[in-house]
Amino acid sequence: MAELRYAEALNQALDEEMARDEGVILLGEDIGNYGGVFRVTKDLQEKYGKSRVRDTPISEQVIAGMAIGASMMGMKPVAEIMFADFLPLVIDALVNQASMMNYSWAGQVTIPFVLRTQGGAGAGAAAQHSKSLEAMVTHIPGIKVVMPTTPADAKGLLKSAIRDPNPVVFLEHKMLYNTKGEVPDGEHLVPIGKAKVVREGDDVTIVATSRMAILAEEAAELLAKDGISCEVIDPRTLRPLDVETIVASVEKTHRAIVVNEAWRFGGYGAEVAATIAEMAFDWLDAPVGRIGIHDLAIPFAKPLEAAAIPDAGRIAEAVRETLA
Amino acid sequence: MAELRYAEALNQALDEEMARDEGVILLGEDIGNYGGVFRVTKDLQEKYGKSRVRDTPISEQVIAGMAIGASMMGMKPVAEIMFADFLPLVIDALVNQASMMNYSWAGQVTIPFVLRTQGGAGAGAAAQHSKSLEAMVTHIPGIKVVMPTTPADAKGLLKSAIRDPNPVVFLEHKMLYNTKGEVPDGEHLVPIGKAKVVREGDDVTIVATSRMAILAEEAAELLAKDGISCEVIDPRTLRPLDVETIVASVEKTHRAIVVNEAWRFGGYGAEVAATIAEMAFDWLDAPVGRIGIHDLAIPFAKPLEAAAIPDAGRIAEAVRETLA
Amino acid sequence: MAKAAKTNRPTLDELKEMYVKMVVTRRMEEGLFPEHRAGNIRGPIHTCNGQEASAIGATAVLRKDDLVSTTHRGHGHMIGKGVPARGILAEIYGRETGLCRGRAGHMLMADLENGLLGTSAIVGGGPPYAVGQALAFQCQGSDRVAMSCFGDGAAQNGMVHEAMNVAGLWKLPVVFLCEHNMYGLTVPSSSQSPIADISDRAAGYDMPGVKVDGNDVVAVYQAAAEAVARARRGDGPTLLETKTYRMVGFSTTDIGGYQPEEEIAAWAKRDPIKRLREILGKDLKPKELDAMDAEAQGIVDDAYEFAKTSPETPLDDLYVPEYAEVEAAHG
Amino acid sequence: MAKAAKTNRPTLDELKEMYVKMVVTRRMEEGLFPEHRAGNIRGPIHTCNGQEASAIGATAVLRKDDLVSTTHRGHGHMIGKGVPARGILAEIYGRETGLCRGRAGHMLMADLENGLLGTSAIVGGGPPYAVGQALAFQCQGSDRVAMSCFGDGAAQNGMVHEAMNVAGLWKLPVVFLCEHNMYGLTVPSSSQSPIADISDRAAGYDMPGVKVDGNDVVAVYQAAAEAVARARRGDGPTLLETKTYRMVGFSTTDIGGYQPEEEIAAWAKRDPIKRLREILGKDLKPKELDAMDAEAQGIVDDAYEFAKTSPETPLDDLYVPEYAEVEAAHG
Ligand SMILES: Cc1ncc(C[n+]2csc(CCOP(=O)(O)OP(=O)(O)O)c2C)c(N)n1
Ligand SMILES: Cc1ncc(C[n+]2csc(CCOP(=O)(O)OP(=O)(O)O)c2C)c(N)n1
Ligand SMILES: [Mg+2]
Ligand SMILES: [Mg+2]
Repeated sequence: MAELRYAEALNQALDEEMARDEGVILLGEDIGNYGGVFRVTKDLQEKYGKSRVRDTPISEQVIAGMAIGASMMGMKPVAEIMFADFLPLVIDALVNQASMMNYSWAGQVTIPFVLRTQGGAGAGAAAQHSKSLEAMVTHIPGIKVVMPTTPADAKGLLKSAIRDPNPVVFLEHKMLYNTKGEVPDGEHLVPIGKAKVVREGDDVTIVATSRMAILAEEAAELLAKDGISCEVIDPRTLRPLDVETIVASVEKTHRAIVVNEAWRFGGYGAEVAATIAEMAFDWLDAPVGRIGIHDLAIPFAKPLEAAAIPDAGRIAEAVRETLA
Repeated sequence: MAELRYAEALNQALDEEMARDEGVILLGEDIGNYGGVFRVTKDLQEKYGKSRVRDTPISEQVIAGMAIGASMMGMKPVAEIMFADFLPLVIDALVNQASMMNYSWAGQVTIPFVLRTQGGAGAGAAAQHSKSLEAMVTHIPGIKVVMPTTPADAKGLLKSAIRDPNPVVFLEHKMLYNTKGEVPDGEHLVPIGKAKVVREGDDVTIVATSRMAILAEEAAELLAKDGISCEVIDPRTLRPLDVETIVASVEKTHRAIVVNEAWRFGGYGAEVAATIAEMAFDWLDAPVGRIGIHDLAIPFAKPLEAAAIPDAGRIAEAVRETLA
Repeated sequence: MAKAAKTNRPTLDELKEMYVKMVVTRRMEEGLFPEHRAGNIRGPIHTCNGQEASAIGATAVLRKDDLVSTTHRGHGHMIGKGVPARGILAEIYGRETGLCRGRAGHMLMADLENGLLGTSAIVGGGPPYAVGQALAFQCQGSDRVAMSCFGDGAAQNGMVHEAMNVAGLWKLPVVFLCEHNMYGLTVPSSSQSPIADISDRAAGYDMPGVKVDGNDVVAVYQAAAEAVARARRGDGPTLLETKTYRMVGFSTTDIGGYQPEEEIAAWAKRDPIKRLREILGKDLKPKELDAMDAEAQGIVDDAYEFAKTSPETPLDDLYVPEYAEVEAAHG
Repeated sequence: MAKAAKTNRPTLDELKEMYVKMVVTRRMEEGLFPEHRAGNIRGPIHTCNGQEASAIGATAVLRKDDLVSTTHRGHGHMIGKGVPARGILAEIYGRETGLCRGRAGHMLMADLENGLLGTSAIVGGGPPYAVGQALAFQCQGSDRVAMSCFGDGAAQNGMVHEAMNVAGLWKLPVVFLCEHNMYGLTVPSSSQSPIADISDRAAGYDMPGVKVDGNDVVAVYQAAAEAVARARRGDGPTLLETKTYRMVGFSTTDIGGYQPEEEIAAWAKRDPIKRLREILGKDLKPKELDAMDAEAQGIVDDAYEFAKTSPETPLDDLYVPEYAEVEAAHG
């Protein structure tokens, strides 16, 4: 165990997997000599060479396409898309190519690549560099979508993602790279498809993804002072979703709030909320609450941006409302 | 009133709006001399000339980009993307450009273009030409999304879309182009943002989009024979959604089924189901049912494809289950 | 733009093999139209009628372990690469014995065994992953080559640009085969690109751009041989443009009317099969040529028979796991 | 690649105006770094330090009703196009008086009034809509011109390819200004493109490709004047490539270390402001030059003062209607 930053934990995962498997190669913009604009690929080009760690042109479509083609031929590419806001440029590759190959080609190939990116607001990066676009990838069958919150999960899930025979979209958060946590050394694998109960509680279940899971814990702390007991669940894997863990919790608490940093309308939170409302129907004592970022282009000015992003206060308020 | 095919109704809308407003121009692949692969732009190039009806290169990204730029400068472009499966290629233009300009630029510009496309399965066109990807556009703020089912709505909504000062994504269905219906002549405008109660009923509300609304009516016919009374609602506009009409119906029927041809997980149906479950919570006597296309790449072989697509039987079955 | 050198002349045996494959392609595709009209097969069907020399000549120089990826108009590349006509037709008929068990259909086939990997009907969607295949070969120190086939229309698509740029940059072992058949769907190439020759763009990616008569199978073979050899040597990609013509409509749903009669007539005179037959006629007797036609017809007849009598894909094929399985050791 | 003709020499007054604008840009941007370090402004800030001749020279030839669209590195284009420094800085400070009321921030500004429309920080995202603006002008029979600025890195992006192709095809009144500053973020252009000169690709779109010394404002002005005149005449687009150098890091978050010292030193000798000062020195007295520096500094000081003392954007700005309103008559 060592205390590592989230970015360092990811770097460690990449390093270990590259050492373990020669097929692992890295593709992306500024990931080589510079080590990535968020330092996730730091020192890896020096260690593994320019053939395995490649700075690409600013050509997102072919970055994704290359990951697909190379993975078909036995490599395990880990491609970085610098911002989740650029995911739209690779959705064709995901939904029209990667998603269908294993099924439509009747199992002749697997497509074991990982597409890493990072999203989220809070850095004053405005409308084109702050979005959470997970809904655009979680809708695609045949692709797994992972979204780690803690450094330990970041490492363990990335290692699992690299070893997975399916395409995995790996969603990081720019405001988490500097957060610290204990990370197990060496072979630490977090299974894809298992949610984590971050905090146990009885009165309400909060399902929250990525940075929102941390805010949900803060909200739970606040509420605990008033005797309100929250169970906080971090799905960690968005697709396939661990419905069982979530529904079991709601069967206990009878109430649920879903927090996802994306736009609320048509967001990933809608899937979680609809699923809870359906599967836990007989146990629910109140409508499932759903919180997202303000439903407009993300503004630049600090007060506007801050007001747009869900915070612990808003989560706590939603919990109080559901209990009212 | 005349009986027109859906494709003809769309053609009439384009024709009338082009006659009415010189700013309306058409952009797309094979829309000129050939009149569009689904014949929606038939004869319009001959009538309005090559400057206003332009065959573009096979460059979806710039088709959308041009619609944005031209609309900023006072034109009203109607761009055609041949298949909804190619929407991924224009999502960057929609989410990173069109979506933010009016708000982020503090109202200095409006972006009044229409992006027409068609989706849906049933024609044996397989995984890359059969998808329903509305979830990828309905998540985007600042953009309206319209999906007409009948020839009359196709005409009336397209005319409204062209006159709307916002970007509108207009989703047609390949299996509807040949369906016929009465279409009012001339100035027939269907308001964007208003759902249509297609059939009134008391026992259950079926919210169904596009071709699924027709199947829902068929299911309602079947069920009527057993004394089950279904209310069928066609939202027609997917964003902004007419929540009021839908919730009012569920307050009456106490039960709801949502039918959308897209993949169920993370699909547009999730938003509708979550909204009903939240807003009509106190009235619901059963979980909101949700039906989509089978959650895998759409297969080619006829029996497989047929089994993948929701049909009247499956809708009726879901209604029976919710009443059980 | 470099001229293809007149080296790498195909042997008589190679010419004969290409001839048979071209005729197989033609006959196989001709059979599809009546079958489509009769409702026995479905989906839009695109044929390469008139373009066989390009497809067969280019793929003839590939090894079995090389890859070819193609588009909606890919039957020639498949036959050229050695994919059995049986598997192709059974796929088009949606049968269990099809290359992809009927899941893919005619626009999306793949055949790993024979290096068809794969088909994409997203215009411009193939080159990015072909470049990825070539990247894998480069990383693996292998001398395999990936050939990426696409049309003149696709050349205007951004994905193709990105793919060619990175291939030129990294000197990847890929051959870009742009089959310039004068149309993208119904729109003439002159209304899609301001330049007549796509190969003129190759210099912008630091790779040779080679233009050949796409209806001359020998010329195509020679140019492709050079491009493949170059890629195999590690000297990087080539953009090979074959000038050819689509003798029939865009697909089975095409209502036609936009290809001028005179244009069709002029190209009919340059039919690539007729031309190869003439070349072969210098070495072979008419009877020998007829025997090759018969051989081709036999392959096609057998494949249709096979496809039509194969069982339909069972419904189970829909209810398979969404994901490839994670090996136990991995978790 | 055509050489820019030595015509269209800027007048002394024009040179003076460009000089002031270049200095305004430089001083304004220099002020941003300490302000960012102090936490007074936020978000990554990108400056065009060293590239002012390209930005100011190219935009100097535009009319007020022409449009310019730019990228994250757009301050020079803004100042060049007549956008007030006050509005730019107030936007960067997130104030109500900013060009976009603080909603856009430094990477996404627009100013309709002065023809800045707009800024996109999606690399390659600007050219497609600039081409659409030019399309509107063509449809409207107007002689307005759209100038689309982007970097050498952006040239590898598929959107830029699609935009240039259709512009060349339809002869749209657009000028593509590719500012080749040798880097795309931290990666040298030689690792992003296999060719050194992006303008070599222009022939592939049937448009002139012109390469000029981007640190020589006169050369840029002349080449841009020709390109704009051509577009205005209806003769279509030009790809104008300015060879220049980014003297500082990529942005305020850049940790540096990848631009070789000698490279920076060599380019420092070619500082475009110093060079223009020398040219002006032939006609003006040192005092006059100093006065221009002072004028520029005054503009910048005033703008900083304005920005810092402007009110913050009120929270109401978040709670505005999602859609532009439909006029009653419409439905
Ligand atoms: C991204 C995308 N846009 C449009 C289409 C529709 N479409 C299919 S084939 C085709 C024409 C392709 O032309 P070309 O590349 O020259 O190939 P050809 O059919 O001539 O072989 C078009 C527009 C598509 N399948 N994918
Ligand atoms: C589509 C996209 N990919 C990546 C980025 C991240 N990014 C921002 S600027 C930049 C480098 C751009 O290089 P260039 O076009 O040469 O412009 P310069 O910064 O040198 O002016 C990159 C990679 C982005 N903003 N958008
Ligand atoms: Mg073609
Ligand atoms: Mg640059």
